[in-house]
Amino acid sequence: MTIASFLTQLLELAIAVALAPLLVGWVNMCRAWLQNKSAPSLLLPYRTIRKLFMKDAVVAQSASPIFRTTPYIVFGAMCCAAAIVPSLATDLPFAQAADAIALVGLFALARVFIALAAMDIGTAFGALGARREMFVGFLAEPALLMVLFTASLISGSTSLPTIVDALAHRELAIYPSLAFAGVAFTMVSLAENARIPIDNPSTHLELTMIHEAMVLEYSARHLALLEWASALKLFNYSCIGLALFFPFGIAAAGDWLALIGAAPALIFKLAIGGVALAFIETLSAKLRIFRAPEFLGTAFLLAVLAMLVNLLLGG
Amino acid sequence: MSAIGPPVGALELVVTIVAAWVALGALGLVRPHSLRFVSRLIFPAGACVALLLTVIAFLSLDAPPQSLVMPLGLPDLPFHVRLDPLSAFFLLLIGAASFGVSLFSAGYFRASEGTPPGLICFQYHVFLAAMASVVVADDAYAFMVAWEAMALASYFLVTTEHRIPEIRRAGFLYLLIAHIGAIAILLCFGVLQAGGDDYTFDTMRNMTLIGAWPTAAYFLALVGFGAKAGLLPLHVWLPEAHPAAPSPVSALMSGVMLKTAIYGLLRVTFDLMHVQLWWWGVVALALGVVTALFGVIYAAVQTDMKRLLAYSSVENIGIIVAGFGLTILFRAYGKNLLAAITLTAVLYHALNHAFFKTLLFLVTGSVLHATKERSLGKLGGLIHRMPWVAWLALVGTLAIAGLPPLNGFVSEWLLLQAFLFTPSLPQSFVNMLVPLAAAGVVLAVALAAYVMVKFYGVVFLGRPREAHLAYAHDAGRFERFGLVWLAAGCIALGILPVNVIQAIDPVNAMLLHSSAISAGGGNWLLLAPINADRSSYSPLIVLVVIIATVVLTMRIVHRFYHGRIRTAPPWDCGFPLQTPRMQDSAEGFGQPIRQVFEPFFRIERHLPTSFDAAPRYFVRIGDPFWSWIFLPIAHAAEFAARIVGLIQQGRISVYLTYSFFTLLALLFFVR
Amino acid sequence: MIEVVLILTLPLVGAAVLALIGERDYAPEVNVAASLCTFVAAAALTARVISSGPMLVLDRLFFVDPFNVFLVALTAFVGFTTSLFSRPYMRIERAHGRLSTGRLRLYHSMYQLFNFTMLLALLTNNMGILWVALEGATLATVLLVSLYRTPASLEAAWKYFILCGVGIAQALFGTILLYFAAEKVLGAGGGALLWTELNSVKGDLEPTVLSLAFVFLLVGYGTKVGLVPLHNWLPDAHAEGPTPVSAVLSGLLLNVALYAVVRCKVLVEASAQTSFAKELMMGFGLLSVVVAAFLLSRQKDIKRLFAYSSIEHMGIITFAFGMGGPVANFAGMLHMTVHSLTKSAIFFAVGHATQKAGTQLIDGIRGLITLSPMIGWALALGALAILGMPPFGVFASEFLILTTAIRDQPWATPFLLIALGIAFAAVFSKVQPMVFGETNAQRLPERTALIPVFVHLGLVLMLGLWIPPYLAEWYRQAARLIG
Amino acid sequence: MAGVPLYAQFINLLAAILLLLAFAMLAQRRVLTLIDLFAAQGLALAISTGVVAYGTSQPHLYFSTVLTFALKVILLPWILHRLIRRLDVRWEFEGLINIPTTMLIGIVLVVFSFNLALPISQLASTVTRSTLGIAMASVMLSFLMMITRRKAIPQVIGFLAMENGLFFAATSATYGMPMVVELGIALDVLVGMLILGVFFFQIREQFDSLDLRHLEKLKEPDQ
Repeated sequence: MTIASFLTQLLELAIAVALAPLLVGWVNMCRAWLQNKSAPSLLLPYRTIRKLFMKDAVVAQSASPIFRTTPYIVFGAMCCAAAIVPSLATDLPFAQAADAIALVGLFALARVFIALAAMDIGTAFGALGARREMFVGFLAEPALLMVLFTASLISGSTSLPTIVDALAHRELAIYPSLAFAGVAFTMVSLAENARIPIDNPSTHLELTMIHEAMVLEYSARHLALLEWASALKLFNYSCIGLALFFPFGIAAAGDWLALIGAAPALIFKLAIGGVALAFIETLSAKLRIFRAPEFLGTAFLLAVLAMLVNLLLGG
Repeated sequence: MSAIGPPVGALELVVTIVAAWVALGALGLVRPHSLRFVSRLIFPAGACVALLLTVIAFLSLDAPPQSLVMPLGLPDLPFHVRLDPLSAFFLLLIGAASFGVSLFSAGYFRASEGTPPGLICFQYHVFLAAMASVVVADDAYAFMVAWEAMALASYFLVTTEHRIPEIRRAGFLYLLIAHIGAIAILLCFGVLQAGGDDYTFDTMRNMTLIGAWPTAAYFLALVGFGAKAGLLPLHVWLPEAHPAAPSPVSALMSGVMLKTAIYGLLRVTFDLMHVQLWWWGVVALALGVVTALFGVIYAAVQTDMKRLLAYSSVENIGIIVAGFGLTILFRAYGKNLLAAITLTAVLYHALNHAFFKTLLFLVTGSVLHATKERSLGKLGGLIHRMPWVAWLALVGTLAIAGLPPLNGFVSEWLLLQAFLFTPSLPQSFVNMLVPLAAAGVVLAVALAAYVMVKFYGVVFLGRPREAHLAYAHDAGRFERFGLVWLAAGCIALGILPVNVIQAIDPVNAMLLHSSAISAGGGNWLLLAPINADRSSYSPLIVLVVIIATVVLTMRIVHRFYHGRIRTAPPWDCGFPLQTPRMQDSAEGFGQPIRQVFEPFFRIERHLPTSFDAAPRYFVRIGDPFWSWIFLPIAHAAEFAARIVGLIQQGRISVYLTYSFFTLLALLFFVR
Repeated sequence: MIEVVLILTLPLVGAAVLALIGERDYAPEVNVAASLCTFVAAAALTARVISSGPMLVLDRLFFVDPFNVFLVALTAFVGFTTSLFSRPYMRIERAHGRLSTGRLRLYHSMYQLFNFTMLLALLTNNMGILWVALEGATLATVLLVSLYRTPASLEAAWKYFILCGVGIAQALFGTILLYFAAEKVLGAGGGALLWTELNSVKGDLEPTVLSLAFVFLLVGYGTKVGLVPLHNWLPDAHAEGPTPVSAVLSGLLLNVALYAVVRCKVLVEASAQTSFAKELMMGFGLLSVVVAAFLLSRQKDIKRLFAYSSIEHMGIITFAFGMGGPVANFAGMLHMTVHSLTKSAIFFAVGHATQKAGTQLIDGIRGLITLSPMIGWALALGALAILGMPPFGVFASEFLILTTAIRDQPWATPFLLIALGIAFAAVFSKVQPMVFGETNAQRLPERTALIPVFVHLGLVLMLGLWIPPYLAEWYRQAARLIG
Repeated sequence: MAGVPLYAQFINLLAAILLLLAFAMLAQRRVLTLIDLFAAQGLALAISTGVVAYGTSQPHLYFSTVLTFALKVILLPWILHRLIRRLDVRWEFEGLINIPTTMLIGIVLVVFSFNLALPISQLASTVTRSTLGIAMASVMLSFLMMITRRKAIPQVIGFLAMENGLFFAATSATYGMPMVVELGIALDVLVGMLILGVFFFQIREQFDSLDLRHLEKLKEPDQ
């Protein structure tokens, strides 16, 4: 790999890490607007993270090393994921090391660790959260994988840059299967990012919370890292979505000018995506936890259907 | 390894090793009741032998086949043995896994209520020897003898604690199904032999079956080996027998013995037969996926840690068999390269499962010793009491959950890649069908993560659910060695896939006359089955990057902020009274799955009502296949027996009438 | 020549001596000695036959070929080991007061007589004498079966006598028909019943007569083999007689009767060019296997259990001989050998087990392995061996039979599969609790004799892993003989 | 029957008598009469053997004539009578099936065994070939008799009558088996009879009756 592509890789990673909290802020802002509330500052997430880093960490007596290492591992996994997903450019040397399946694997890794950490303290809440998280995960993961499979069947590859290349820089073709995949993906990413209708990030109501229940015991820098990680997760998912369904503007290998143009394109797309997410969250209501399988099951079936459609209509 | 080349007379060495194992076992009979003799001397020795076997097998992986004729066996059919890549691979698997298990056993076995240690040692080593002989046997008779010896030895090991009725029942069920399966295998060989002049595998290779015979052979094999592998619906013995056995034995049975069934399937389907029909593959694929889903769903709701692992074995076998079916599919359509990749995935997963499942079963053994508890509902918080076991178990857990960069992920990655190649198949029906199978496999894998989080979290994390867990002790020296070896195996297999695949490749060359790495655009670092830009994976890089980020973050955080930490009691949400019993029980953790898959379970459940004097909650999850298949069969047999019993009703004149009418009937028949 | 005479005279002398000295308490040793001498003579005979081929002695009256010599050796051997076993067994029985010394006298002399009749049946060249000897065997064993004089044993003996008597009468009629057919070819007089003669002219014997004769012979000797539905005497006789007698009954007598059937089958098959003899034997064999397998699952009495297992195995052997051909015949003879070794070993173990538990009821026998591991293991291993578990020899023969069957007679294999499966489930589910678990057995006055058990099991194990070349050669010759 | 030598006709006559007696035994209720009938059958058998011996001039058959006479006409009936007296069982007995039905079945059997034996008799070299069918018929009839009797002694008599049939087949249809065989057979029959005698006493002292209904305990337990 050339030094240039290596730089691209680092640049993209840096942008992801840097912009992730901004996206969260933006989404919250939009949601506040849509709900006629006075919006919090766009930079609030940064402030929160900084504040948390300042604090002294409090750790339960019954915590094991797993509990304390988990935030770093989750954060690391998310960074890797960010390095795989082509948001700006498609020549990502690291993407060679981990393709779409590995990406899902990385998400799973993060999920498992955070769930284990939640169980580590041994409170009712932690276990409850872990259970629900894994429960959501076991349907969401396959669905996501199926979506990626659909894309990779179209492009004949499982490495994301290649997929994006195939989708973005070929002559324009209509892929009916991608419609199904798109719907499925949206549903999955809602679930995976602890969004309404599966989870509600802005509440600590025992009966409904999933993600919050798991991180209940965390404080200070650990919590900060976890928040940042989940912001990164949202960012990654959005980037995956954009890369698969709106791949326009992503720079091809070694195309510096395009790279210059890619950044604003990305930000624009993300902004739109944020608004869309806010819309969905505002318009839909939180589901009971046992409605979740139906929701995700639908997503899974849609994704499978997408594959079948792809094979039927030849993509 | 090809540089070194196979040791001269590798096969002789293997045979010697088998003999050595038997001899060691017999040595145990000399002083059957002396535990120290057995555990300090014989088990370590057996472990060394296992290590030797591993090395030999590894060296002869890409050696040309060697064969020998033993001075034993039937007159026209002396025992033939053969060492080719396929058997070398499985020898490697057996040796590597049993090395760890033997080391562990050296520290594990105590003087038990049932079988004396010397006898256990004998049965144990005969079991190992039998498994090794199964994979080197080169004629039907030797194979069957080894196969059934394996079943017998393991049966006696399962019934070590024979005073407990459930264990006796489990052993009986196991041996019964094993025996029926063996008869099926035997008949399969009868078909393959096709009236040739003897029963050597060479004869079978040279026979060309015609008409329905190949199909008959394939399905007899599927039934026979499926019964041993725990394929639906013949899996029922597995969750009974594995928990019943002492943990090292469960480890061997689940980690190694099941693989001999896979070996048999491969040997019969790809080596002894020349034709493979595409719909065989479809059948195996469907069976595999269903088995995998069934296994993992049931694992999710288990409350006994060994049963949970047993069901997870069912799941892994299902995945392996699904891959096997896919291989047949590709092979039948002449896509040998793809078949090779799939087969690699199959073998790789078999190897992985041998490592992590063995590891986890041994872990349950240590936990069992430390706490005398098998029920997940009574464990918890052991990571504080037994850190060695806990951390090594974590490796196994992550591996079996299929997470990068450990080994479970690699094989599943390969398998999914293989699934993605199906569009190149000519038949649209299969094209429609395979994605569904892929979806099923993915679902099973995702659920496996759920199961393993449940397992690890409930056993090792949280707070001890019982007071006496406070006295749990960590594993002993030998046990640690065994566990470390297996965990190291999981990691190595995880981060060095390219080398492993190169090592496995001779098997492809032998069975499919094709190679999985020939077309690959990868290098030592990068695993790329077809070419790098189609799909590639490099766990080493992933691992490095993750570690780098983690370390970096830690450094930065501690550098720019501070590392101050206070410990405090967990947040009680305003309920001052918090007892460990308030944590999620195993049932609780499995409850969502139970809710979702309600219709697939036979649940008997007793919920306490508010009027109960002594409220207790109780749920038992039964295996539906009992009532669907096995009980009906049993009842039918009973009924038939009762009818037949009427013959024998005591009156001599009736008996005379029988003879009389037999005579008349025959006389009538001859004229 | 001299060996033949010895083999036949020694048991007779033994019987006479034992009849005289019955009361003395060294009678068992005498019994052992007589059997041992017989065995030695038989060994010498086999050695000679192997070295210098088949032979006719005493003006064609006796005929020794590989087929019957291996049965002779087997019979003498098992007779010897059984006498070894019956020494302590019978002493214990007397100590328990189930037998008087007078009965012991009867037992010993009849035991020798029984051996004599079987050896005679095997050695004779004359189909008539064969019949006489088998009838004699019935008579001798009837008294042994009713040895305890309990109502049950009397009933068993009575059924045994009547059923086998009637059956054997049919066999006589068959023999007469055989003679009737033979005399036209060979002329009247002694020659016409000599098997060698018949064998030499079997091609030109009258087919219709012979097929008719075969029916009678099959029904007749088949009754003694215990083929369903002529088997009804067998379980009763096995269950009610003293255990050594059960051992020799299913270990030896059934073999001898089957030997007679096979001899006749050879003649008939050659003369009547149809395959109906094969079909009859295969049919009877399968029927016996299946019915016995189902009946196995209903047994409450351990000796009855193994009696039915004998029926099952006789069925298997009959089926094998019915299929014919070198492999199947080889397998059939191998199965004869291993079955009689294993089954007698099992009965030895069962004998001591019942003595320890004080009952023959399966539910009454528990956890042998805890009190007396040797008996427990003997029973467990014996049961596994008889169920066709490798590496025991029974598996070797079943392997050959099944693999031959699925190519030659595919229609039969499902039945065999089902039957073997059910038999395994039935027997093992009953044996396991007897061997394992908590015990209720008590100690015995006399030391038990388990050497014979383990000698037998050892031999069976050996035959599963390695068949001595000369033995194999010997089987092959025999297999060729009976086509 | 022109062309057939006189002795052969005579044998056929005796054969007919034999069959008749077999029927009579089948129909007979009283045990003593049964024994006498049995003796009579034995006599007919002995005579026929003698005639065959004379007609075909086979000296060894004379011997078996004497043997038959001694055994079947004198010894066995005498033993039986003694038994009856000692055990004093002079009852009438009931068959399992009533007499007419039994007779009917018997006739069917006779027809069956005749046309079974017919093809064989065609190719017999002996002049007295037709007797084979009769012998078979009488064997069958005795078999039937054993089935239908419920008491021990009549069953045994049926057994012995069956032996008679066999003897008849042996002597007249095939001009006698080899000597040694006949001796053996005779010996077996005798010993068997003695053993049965012993048996009767044992059964008596166990069940104090010779009714076979007591001997139906051993069966498959029907749970």
